[in-house]
Amino acid sequence: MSDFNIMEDKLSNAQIAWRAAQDIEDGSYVNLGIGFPEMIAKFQPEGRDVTYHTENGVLGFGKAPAEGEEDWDLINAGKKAITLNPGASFFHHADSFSMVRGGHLDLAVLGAYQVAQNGDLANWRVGSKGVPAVGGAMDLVHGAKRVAVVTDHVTKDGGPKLVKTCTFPLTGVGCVTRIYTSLAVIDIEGGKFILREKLPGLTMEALQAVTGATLHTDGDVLDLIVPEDL
Amino acid sequence: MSDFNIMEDKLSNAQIAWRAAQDIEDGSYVNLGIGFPEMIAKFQPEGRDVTYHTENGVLGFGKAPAEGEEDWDLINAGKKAITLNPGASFFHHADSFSMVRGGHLDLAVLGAYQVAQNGDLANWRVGSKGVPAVGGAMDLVHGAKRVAVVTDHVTKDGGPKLVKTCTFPLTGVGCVTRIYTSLAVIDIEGGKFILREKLPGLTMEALQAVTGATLHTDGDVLDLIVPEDL
Amino acid sequence: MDKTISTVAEAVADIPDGAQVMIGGFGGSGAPIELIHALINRFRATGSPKNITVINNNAGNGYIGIAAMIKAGMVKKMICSFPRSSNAEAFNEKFLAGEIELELVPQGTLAERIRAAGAGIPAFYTPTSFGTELAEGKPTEEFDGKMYVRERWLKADFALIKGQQGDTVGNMTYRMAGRNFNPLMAMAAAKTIAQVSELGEPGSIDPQQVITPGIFVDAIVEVAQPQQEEVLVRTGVVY
Amino acid sequence: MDKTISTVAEAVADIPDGAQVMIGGFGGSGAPIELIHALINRFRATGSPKNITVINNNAGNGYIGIAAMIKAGMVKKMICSFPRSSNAEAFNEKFLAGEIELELVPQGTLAERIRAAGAGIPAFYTPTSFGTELAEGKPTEEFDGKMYVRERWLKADFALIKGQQGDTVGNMTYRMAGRNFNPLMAMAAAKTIAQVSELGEPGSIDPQQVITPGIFVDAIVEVAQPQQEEVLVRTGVVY
Repeated sequence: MSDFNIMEDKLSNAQIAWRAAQDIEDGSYVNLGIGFPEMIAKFQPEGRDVTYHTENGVLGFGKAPAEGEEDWDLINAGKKAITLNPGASFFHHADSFSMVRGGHLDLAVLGAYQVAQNGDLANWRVGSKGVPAVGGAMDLVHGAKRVAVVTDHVTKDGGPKLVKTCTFPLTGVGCVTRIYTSLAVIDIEGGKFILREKLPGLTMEALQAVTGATLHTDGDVLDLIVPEDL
Repeated sequence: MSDFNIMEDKLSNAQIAWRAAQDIEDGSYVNLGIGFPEMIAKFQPEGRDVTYHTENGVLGFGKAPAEGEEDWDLINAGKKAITLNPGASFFHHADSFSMVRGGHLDLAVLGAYQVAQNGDLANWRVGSKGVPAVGGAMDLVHGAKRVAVVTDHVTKDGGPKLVKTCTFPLTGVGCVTRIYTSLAVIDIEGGKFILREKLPGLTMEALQAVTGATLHTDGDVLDLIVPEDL
Repeated sequence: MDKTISTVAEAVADIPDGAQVMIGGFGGSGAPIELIHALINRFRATGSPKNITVINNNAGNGYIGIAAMIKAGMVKKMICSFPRSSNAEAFNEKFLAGEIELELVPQGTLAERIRAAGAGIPAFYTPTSFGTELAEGKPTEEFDGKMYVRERWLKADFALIKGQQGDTVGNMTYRMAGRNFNPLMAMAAAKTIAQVSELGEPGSIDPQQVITPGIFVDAIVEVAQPQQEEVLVRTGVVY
Repeated sequence: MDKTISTVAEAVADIPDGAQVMIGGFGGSGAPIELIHALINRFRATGSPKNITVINNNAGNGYIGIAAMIKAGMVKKMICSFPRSSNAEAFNEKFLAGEIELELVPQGTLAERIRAAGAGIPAFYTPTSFGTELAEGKPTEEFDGKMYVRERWLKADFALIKGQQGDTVGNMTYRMAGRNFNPLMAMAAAKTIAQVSELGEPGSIDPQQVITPGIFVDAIVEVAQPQQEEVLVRTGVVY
């Protein structure tokens, strides 16, 4: 056990994205936040029919176009060029956020600076310096039936990102229901972190040591197993 | 003067509608209430380009189709068949009432049971009996830049419809800006009836006698002159 | 994600007793007659669903559609704007006999409450009905010197709607003024059931011309030659 | 009721100093570059309009469009959701130097506040931003056990928007994701000025396919080969 090095043996972002993708249900409507969460679409399991929403007003978009084939009127919320799948639709921003706020999405996945054990999320700014920018994050944390986070388990300095109480400015209160980290899969229920899966080489003690609030269990803790070549 | 008979020499509904039509400005967007107000469109003066709105989701409709040529998916708020003018558009009910409430209409014209000197309108029910029905009247009295009323000056019994305070259930508070009656044209300003025009044969005293609140003047009172053959 | 249902009977099979059901249409335009009649058939055959609350602009006309639902005794309550129509005996009789409840809502407020439900807006302020008996008991507030009434969202368990084109993933268009409440109700119900005149594959509707995106539609059934409520009323059809 | 204006310069000629101006677009899609540049030209030639408040999702990219307005010193304040972009030096420099104000609004709240202005809804409740610093000082309320923040409508004196097809009475369509904020801003401004790629006669757009009805548009100008903001940014164009 002692040979597990949290900074070296943790999952890559691609591996975290792969794990998150396994939980996306067939027939679901999903919004993937800009950046890291977008990577999840690449790992959508075969045979699952998933419709992706982007808050600038497109439902049913597909892969990025080949370089040079971009149409810059056809972009996602990250301002990257996209393509359309059959059955896509366009709509204005108020309708788009009606889909978000109105509870029509099955899943939203976001990145995080910090997640608290009560489900509070901080992911939009780390302090008062620089130019603040919020975008759709504060909307996306409300309304989707499930709000999940993908994140490294710890900061670059090794400090916890899963905490008792967020110290960074909040994006939303009590909104996160599941966290996919570089070490574990954790649900938030009743104001507690409930550990569902952890990397096989990692002890409970070691995981707890890099987590800022108590990890509870509720039934078996499964091995978090992902493809190695990601 | 004494030969003027208020019940016999008053304007017909068509004549009232004709007078109201003269004030519809070129280039304006107008909603005409179901029933009597709808008649105004027939008298739209030559050379004025007016776009009619109907709250069930059509802008830019035209005349009724010939009998037998009705398409019952193409109707107005009164559920009468209509036709489209070039440049028409369809939209859903929330967008339609956005046009109303959001101040996008230049003029709405409604009927009335009573209008009070402060602009209160009662036009949706006369008591507590029977089946109540409100439709779009309570919305239409808000938002249009001008809210006008067309009405007989008095009830069938000769009682005043222009009153100090409405006794029937209100449709809207302080909303009416001009009244076209069978005897006069009256503005509402600063909580007062301001007489603008009256039938030439009618004395001020006779008009005041059938009006339930004081008629004020502000400058000349013009003769209310309409085509006789309507 | 094929949302196609092959018959109107199957499409309405899981609406339970006591459900709150939005039904699209304004007068006869955009009224999903076949879905309504399928629901009446189920009630006649099984006694369910009963005690339904219906949300529509009107309260039915003639002896078909919502009027036939009321006549059949399935409807506990109407939430509507204009129940008084030229041919609304079915509702009128029950109402005057005290056998059906009525929540009367101004038309624009009805539309906005439904839209708010779909948009996740629990309450909003409107000038409509301020100072009238329809605002009694509702919070009021002044903004920029004008008074407004606070209204709540209006949700439903089911919506029955009618479109023109549809595709198997639920995208829809509407025919002319048949649009009316249909796209709003599609957003506001937990389950939206749509009938369309033409049902195609995904991609058969230009993405720019979709009026209701498929995310708002749960079940879609083709009714190729739909009946038109107004025509049925005018020809005296009794369902 | 011909709303056609023949040049972008004439279209923006009456925007005064201090105006609150909504500008459509999300990133480069749907951004009315020619209208913005016409406004910059006027400022460079006459010193007006200055002290403009701009409402847009972003705060400009590169050295064209809104970024060029900011660089030129015309903009007093930005009301936006995401000023921090990959290429937003124009805003960043002014902001960090304290030379431009910022009102930061969550994206969905920004859209809904604009829509509310167009719809005559002075205030509404949203779950968005509850418990965050962006809700500080705003009224909150519980509905059905959940907490919400009250937000006010957001109006403008002018809107500059970009469409695909237009007709002379102001009906419009949009090209793909270029729709974004454009139809909402058209509703919310006292005067809406639109540029479209194709300007036709009334009737040239199917009434069922109109996205913005002409009632929301006051002036319309054809820009047959509009520039695309993203392409300008990527090719390093400086206006």
